[in-house]
Amino acid sequence: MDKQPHMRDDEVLMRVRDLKKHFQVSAGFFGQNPKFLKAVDGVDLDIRRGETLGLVGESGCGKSTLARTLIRLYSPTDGVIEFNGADLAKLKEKDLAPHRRDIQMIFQDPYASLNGRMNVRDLIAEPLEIAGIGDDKSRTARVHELLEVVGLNKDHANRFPHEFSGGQRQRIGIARAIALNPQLVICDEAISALDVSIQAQVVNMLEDLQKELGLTYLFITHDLSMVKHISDRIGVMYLGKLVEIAPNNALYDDPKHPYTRALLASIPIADPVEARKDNQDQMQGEIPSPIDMPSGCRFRTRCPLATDLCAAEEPELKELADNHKVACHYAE
Amino acid sequence: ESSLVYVVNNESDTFDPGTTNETFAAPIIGNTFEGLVKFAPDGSIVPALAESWEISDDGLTYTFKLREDAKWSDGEPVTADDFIYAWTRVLTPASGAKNSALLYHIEGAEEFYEGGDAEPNMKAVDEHTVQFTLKQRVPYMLQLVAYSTYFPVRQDIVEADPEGWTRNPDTYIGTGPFRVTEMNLGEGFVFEKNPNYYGADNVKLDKLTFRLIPQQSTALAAMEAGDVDGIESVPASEVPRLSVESDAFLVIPSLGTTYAFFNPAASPIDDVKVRKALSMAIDRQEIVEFVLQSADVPATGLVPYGMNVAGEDFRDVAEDYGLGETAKAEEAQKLLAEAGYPNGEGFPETVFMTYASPPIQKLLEAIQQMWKENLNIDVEIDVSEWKVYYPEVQKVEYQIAQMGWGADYPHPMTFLDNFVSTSPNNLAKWANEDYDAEIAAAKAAVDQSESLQHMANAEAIMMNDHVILPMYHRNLYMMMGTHVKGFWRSTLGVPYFANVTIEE
Amino acid sequence: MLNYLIKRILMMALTLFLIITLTFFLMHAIPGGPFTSEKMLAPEIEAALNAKYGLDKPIWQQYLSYLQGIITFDLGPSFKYPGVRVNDLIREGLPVTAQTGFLAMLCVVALGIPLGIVAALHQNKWQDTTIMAIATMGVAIPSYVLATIALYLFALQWQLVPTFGLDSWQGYILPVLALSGFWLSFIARLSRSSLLEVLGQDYMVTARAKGLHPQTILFKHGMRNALIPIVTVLGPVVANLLTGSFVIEQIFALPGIGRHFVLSISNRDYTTIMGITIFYAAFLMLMILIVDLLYMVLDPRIKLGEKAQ
Amino acid sequence: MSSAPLLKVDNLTTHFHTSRGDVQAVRGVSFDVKPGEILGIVGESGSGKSITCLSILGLLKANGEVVDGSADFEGKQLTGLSDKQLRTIRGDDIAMIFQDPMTSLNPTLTVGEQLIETIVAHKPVSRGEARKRALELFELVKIPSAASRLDNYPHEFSGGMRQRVMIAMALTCDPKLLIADEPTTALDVTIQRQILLLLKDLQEKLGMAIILITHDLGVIAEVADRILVMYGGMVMETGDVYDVFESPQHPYTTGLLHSIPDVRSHTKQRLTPIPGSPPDMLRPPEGCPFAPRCPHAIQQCLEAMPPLFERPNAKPTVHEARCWLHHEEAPKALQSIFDAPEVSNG
Amino acid sequence: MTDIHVTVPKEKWAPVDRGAQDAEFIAAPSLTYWQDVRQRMWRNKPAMASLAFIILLILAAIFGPMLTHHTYYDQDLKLSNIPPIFEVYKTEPTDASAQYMFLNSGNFKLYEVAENGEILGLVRAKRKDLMKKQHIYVFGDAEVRVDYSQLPATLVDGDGNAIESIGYRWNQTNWFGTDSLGRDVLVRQLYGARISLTVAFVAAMVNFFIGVFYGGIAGYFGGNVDNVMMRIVEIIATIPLTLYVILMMVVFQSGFLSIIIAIGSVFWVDMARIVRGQMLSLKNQDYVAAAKTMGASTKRILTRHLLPNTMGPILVTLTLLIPSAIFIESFMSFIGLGVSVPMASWGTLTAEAVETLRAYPHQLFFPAAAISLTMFAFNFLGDGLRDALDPRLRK
Ligand SMILES: Nc1ncnc2c1ncn2[C@@H]1O[C@H](COP(=O)(O)OP(=O)(O)OP(=O)(O)O)[C@@H](O)[C@H]1O
Ligand SMILES: Nc1ncnc2c1ncn2[C@@H]1O[C@H](COP(=O)(O)OP(=O)(O)OP(=O)(O)O)[C@@H](O)[C@H]1O
Ligand SMILES: [Mg+2]
Ligand SMILES: [Mg+2]
Repeated sequence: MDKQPHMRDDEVLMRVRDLKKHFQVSAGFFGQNPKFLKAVDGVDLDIRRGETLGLVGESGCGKSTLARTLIRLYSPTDGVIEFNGADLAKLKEKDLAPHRRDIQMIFQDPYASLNGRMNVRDLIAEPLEIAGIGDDKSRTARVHELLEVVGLNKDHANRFPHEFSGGQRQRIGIARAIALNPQLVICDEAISALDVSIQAQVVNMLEDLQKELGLTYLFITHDLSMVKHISDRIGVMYLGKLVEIAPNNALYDDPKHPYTRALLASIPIADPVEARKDNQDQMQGEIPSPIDMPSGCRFRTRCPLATDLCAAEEPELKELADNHKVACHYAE
Repeated sequence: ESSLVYVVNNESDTFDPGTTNETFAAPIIGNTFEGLVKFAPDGSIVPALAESWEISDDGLTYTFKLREDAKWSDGEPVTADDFIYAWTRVLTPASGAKNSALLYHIEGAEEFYEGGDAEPNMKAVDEHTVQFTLKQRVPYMLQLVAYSTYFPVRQDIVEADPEGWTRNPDTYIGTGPFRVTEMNLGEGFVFEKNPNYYGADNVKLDKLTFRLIPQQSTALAAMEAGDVDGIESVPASEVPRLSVESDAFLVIPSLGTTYAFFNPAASPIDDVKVRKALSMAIDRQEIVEFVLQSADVPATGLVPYGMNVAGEDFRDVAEDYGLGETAKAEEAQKLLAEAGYPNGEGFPETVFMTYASPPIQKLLEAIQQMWKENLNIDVEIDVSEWKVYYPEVQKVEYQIAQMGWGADYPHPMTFLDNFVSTSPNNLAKWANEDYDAEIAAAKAAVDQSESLQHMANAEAIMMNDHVILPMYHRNLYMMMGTHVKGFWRSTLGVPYFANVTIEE
Repeated sequence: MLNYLIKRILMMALTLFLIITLTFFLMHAIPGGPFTSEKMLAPEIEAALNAKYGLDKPIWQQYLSYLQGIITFDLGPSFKYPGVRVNDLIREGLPVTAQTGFLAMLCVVALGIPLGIVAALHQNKWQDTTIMAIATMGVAIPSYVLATIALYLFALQWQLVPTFGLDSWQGYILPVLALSGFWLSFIARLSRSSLLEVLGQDYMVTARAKGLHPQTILFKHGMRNALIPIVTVLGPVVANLLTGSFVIEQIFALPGIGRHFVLSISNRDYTTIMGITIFYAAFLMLMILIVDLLYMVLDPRIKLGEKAQ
Repeated sequence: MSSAPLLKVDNLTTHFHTSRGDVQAVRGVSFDVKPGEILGIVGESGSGKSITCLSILGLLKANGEVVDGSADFEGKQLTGLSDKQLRTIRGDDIAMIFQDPMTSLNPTLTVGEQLIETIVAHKPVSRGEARKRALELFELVKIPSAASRLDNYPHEFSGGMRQRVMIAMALTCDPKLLIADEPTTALDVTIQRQILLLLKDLQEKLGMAIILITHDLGVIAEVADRILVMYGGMVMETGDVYDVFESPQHPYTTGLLHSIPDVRSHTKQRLTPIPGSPPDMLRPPEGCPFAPRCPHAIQQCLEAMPPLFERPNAKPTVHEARCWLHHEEAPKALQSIFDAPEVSNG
Repeated sequence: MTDIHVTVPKEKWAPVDRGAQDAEFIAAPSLTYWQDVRQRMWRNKPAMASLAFIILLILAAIFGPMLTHHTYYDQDLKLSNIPPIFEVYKTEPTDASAQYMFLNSGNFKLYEVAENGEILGLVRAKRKDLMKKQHIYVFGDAEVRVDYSQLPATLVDGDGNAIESIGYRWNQTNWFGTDSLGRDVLVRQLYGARISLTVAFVAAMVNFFIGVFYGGIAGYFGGNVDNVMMRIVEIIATIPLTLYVILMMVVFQSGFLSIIIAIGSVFWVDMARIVRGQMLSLKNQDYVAAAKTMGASTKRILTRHLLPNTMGPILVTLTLLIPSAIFIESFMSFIGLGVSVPMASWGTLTAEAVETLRAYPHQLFFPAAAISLTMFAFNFLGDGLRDALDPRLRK
């Protein structure tokens, strides 16, 4: 199935430019030698209306930070987040409010993101309440509907987060995020805690919603099979930067960045026979620290292709093929 | 070594005999200082630093001869100049003396205080002779001279540190039987026998401790636990028990009267009939027996019992002005009806002001109820903090205000003088020429019984106008272990330890 | 951090100034003056006294000259006790108050927190019920009642302790108990409730799964996280206890500064009111600053002085 | 594989008491783990996997209770032990990696401290040595610039890094049994691979046994020796990993395997989840818990709980499945569903 | 363990009839959190008993005094300081005069009572023999002496033989005894409840509505907002309360109103500090972030997310600050800044009774018990509420 036709460039829902989020990590008591952890360090990204943009990358490379910055849970160190004609990066807290309901996020840590004092009904009804949709009764009805959608049932509505298993909690988070039919849903490892059949259910549901309501997803995950399945385009992050972004098939068929290649080579396959054929070569080298970034290309310390050029110069994200951008000096 | 611990309940602001007007200072000053004369346990005036004195025939000039062995506690001799210095100091506004008015009897003293050219008529005739002249006859002058304002202080010491000299045992030099060895703010005093005291041989106590225990119940517990030898006062609620139970319990008549002022200018009590009715309608007997639960004495007049003039108790001469120990409800009702409030009807709103003091509040509650029952009138009680209350009373912004008076010297005049029209303590701003005249006559009278009669007349004038509502005459309730002998406490409340011996 | 501290200290100075100003004018606004005593003073004598202490000057002049004194840490002479400076009053009373206060503080911490812990660990069992019942009594019965009853029983009936004063170590027992009673109960209850909250957290399960010693689990993982409300309360309590209690000092006849605090107001002893208020305020603010710094130690996510991320 | 089992769980039954009634989270689960074996547990989310493990270690929340059954570790009856006795086993002989790393780490202690205390609790080493060991472990789990990260707080870590801290913590004492509850969900595939290899390595070198709970069938396929499929608080199927993947003997297992998307496919197909929703464990169905969603269910499935039927098997490992269709009287037509994948594969 | 030998009836091999399945599933109605809390609260017996107690107390304070002929101000000085329980002695005079009596050990007075414990009046002594330490009373031909030569005092007849006691009786006239002015302690206490409960109510309200929100806002916003707000708290906490109570007394001319306003205006600072401390730590939680992304207003985040999670400390503080408020009121009354006599609050009743503790302990017992019981009730209620609000603590 080719989705290209409905992906028009002018339909960019969120345009991110040179976004940076640095955390100050060590500063002595007297504030001397502050160090910064560059969790997100200059990300350019266009999220198009109605698409599903997958985002993969090494653990700790800044995906969650990017997501949290996009919804302004963190105030960006620098950069532009254009959304619906406003630059979210610059807005004050109170001016952000009208945009909040249009962007929803499913958190990586389901339990921590659920208020333990609220029961499921209230948790899921909350966005509805905030938006002032319906009355108590109709909201309850909608909650039941949503519970059904994410594979829970009405009876769960009276329970509290601590009474659920990890996967069930995640589903509550999902139900809550989609309750309002937001324009953009950021799914931070939204389905990794679910078992595969529920994953399939949820993914189908997300796709249905997208079709019906034209939702846009930013889908962060480590599950490369799922991300391939669900995404239209996939971005690959490495140490705070986007290193490659391409339509899903293009990326899987022709990964241009050495990191992407290493990643794809490590996909586990649900077949013991094939899985144990030890054919993958492991990536070598130290994983660099986001505090003391290597000069030039960030990946060069672990890259089989690295040369002096890589140490000297940081590669730009350039479009090599149609819609396929890579940040590597040696990609073609 | 014999020692004694005595509990006091209040800390005095200052122990400077010349400047203080506080009763709380009396125990300390009374045992570390002596003046020219002093009281004997029977109330008579006996020589102290002065071995003899003379009063001129017109009763105006007093000449005291100091004893040769009168010494300060640091061994320096007491001289006539010490007295003149002390008195001059009291008459100097900058000293902050609060009882300067007690010296105004001396000719020129008041003018001197106010900054005039006049010199007070007092002098050191020689090293051992002090003399002053009064502007008018004062029958109770010797009692006044026994009061601390007339005590000598040491010029060199005082001038070295005019405020601080009383705060340091080394500079707190007195003339009395004891001298201070330790002073602890908030905790108390320790004294030792003053070896330079002229009567040191008779002082048996080596160590005397005044311990400050503000809480009466704690003091009583300390007494009963045997931790202390004597306590200054006992909680009122314990009086009935202690009076039957304890041999250490002492009742000391004290020259004090508790009364309330009627503001004679405030409606509805501007009518003397109302005032009298109110005064008659309370049952003083019940108050004493049930409210105070004490041995206090129901009061029908201003001057308390125990004020002897010319060998007669003032109260035996004075009358009861239609007030009884028990309520005279019917007469009171009649009076009230005459005043236009039959059966209390239409009695305007009346407020009885008082200061915050639980026992006084209780007392007023009882009186409030008696008025309700006997006269069918409602009087509101308004309690406020003393410092809020007192200025209002001073401004005479009240209808009825609670007050009391304790004697400065054991003579009826300490009470009666408060009601002359010029007295600052005349808090009802009551003025009566006849009264003023009787007082003047009492002072001027050479004959003591004549003086007494004038005073009785004066009280009658005041009481028949019902300026005050007398309630009761106070007693002091204290304890002193039965092993302590020779202790006595004056009717002015000063405890004397000079003659105390401890029995094993 | 340093910036924050500097800012806080400047703020403290400003706050102290406001406190001084407000208290000063408030105090002068209420009726009565230091020389309103039982006996009426002749008007000229009162005027002389007022002149002596500068009370005849306009109020703003008094205020300015007071401020001048403050800058040199001179709290002025007491109006009530001639010859005594407020500095001396505090210096003499403080050791007594601080001693009992410190012991009471120890009691509060060393008994209150463990009792709370025991109660929390045995939630709804007899230990819990008993401790909480006592703690409830501890707050429901005011210290003066407690002190009076204790004095009567322990000092008089059984003669186990002296009736007054701090001359022997036994003398400390009742005042310290009476002083700490309320806060001890408060802290016990608070510890229990915050610990209960923490005990339900996942990381407590982790700690158990790691096979840590129960004490380590309890104190390092449990209490540390439960400590924030406790520290919040303890900070001001230290300031309170170390500046004394009128009631306790009154009942046990202790020469501390707590009595001055209350008495100075009824005496309208202006300089003493100011002096002790300033002393207390400075102490309290210092404690609160310490509490705030402790917050950051206890919970690394708390960053004061910065806006949240 | 004849050695005595390291852990033997028998008829474990765990309930949670709630105001609405008892949640029957685990219903008679039995299995054993042999030394050096990796047992993979998969199953519906909410099927009781985590609770089974927590029950074994006695770490249930206040309202949870093991109402029946036993867990036997090296001959010690874990369910009967006091907390004190369990303490010496927990973290040392049996270590656990928790599912939710954020809430399972103490937010107020540095991650380093949380590691060090575990080491110090079980090993007679100084804090300095423990710190060194902690650093090693950090490097082992591939935390970048480990040395400086030791003094960070959990909230300063990314999800995957927290998970690695949990793993490192579990490995401190080279446990005999490691219970890993979704240890790699938050890890990218390269690190996941490294971690799995690390675990396998430890298993081989130290003979460590692992209970690996995961949703990622790929992970199971890669490392597990045996597999346990859970549903509705019960074991649905258990067997050698090859057997189960090759010929699943329970409709639920089949359903699971069908739910995963295929990376290799180029066309986007709709995923095929198992229809319906899992049972409510407050009122679990009388019969087979999966029956309401099972495409092959028969009347009997709704009414009676099927026992575990042992399937004929060439290997020494037992392959069992809880499905009535394995009953000897079951019509052949119905039974044939289990052959289908075999046919297509072969 | 596998039992494969069960036989399965033939008909059971039929495929499932799908239609019937869903029907059997009847979900319990969904409750909102607060409905749930209410339900849990209802089930908490101690909390409900406490609530009932408090309601009864309030009703008693309002209506109780109407049910008796005693008033809080009516005195009978002769019947002052009578305990609620006393030992009754029986004399046998030949004429119809007093039969039963009791001796008040606090003041050595003798009262005539009815057999059931009703007080009939004070008996005046005929004579007091201070030497032998006896008070002598005469009833008709019988003579009764109070002998206090040895303590406790005893009742003896004319010949010095002890008089027979018929045991203890509950005071039927004044159930809780009388105070030092002969007023009914029970009624005074009911009136006192009005004042003390008002104070408690006001304290609770300001703590809850000012303290909690003030602290919540300071902690949540942090930064300069927090800095300024907390400095204001410091100012309020340090300026002596007595000073402004006095000032307010002058302004409002009413002690009670002044106290209420004073407590109302300053009594929330501890709460504010505690809530702020909690906020500082809680606001970093993920669920707060989640709420923010949903566009929840600050108010909502505070009220729905943060405050419920601070309920533990809030409720503990709230229940513990109530008695302090009650005692502050009594302290203020003590120095003349509180309710005007003859009105009394529990605090002033307690304070007064402490003075007479040794002589008449009953006067302390009742108000102290009233405060304690009320505090217990508040605590149980608070605990119950906390448990109800915290689903995790549920058993
Ligand atoms: N404290 C509790 N109170 C009530 N029910 C609980 C509690 N904890 C867990 N449960 C229930 O127990 C069941 C099993 O939970 P468990 O955590 O074992 O699931 P799981 O198999 O680990 O699922 P997941 O893969 O989603 O983590 C779930 O249905 C859950 O709702
Ligand atoms: N609040 C914080 N303070 C300091 N450092 C942080 C903070 N949050 C994240 N980091 C650091 O920022 C980097 C990126 O973290 P982030 O959570 O965005 O990673 P991620 O890509 O989501 O990883 P994962 O896949 O493991 O969740 C990490 O090195 C992490 O330690
Ligand atoms: Mg992440
Ligand atoms: Mg789980």
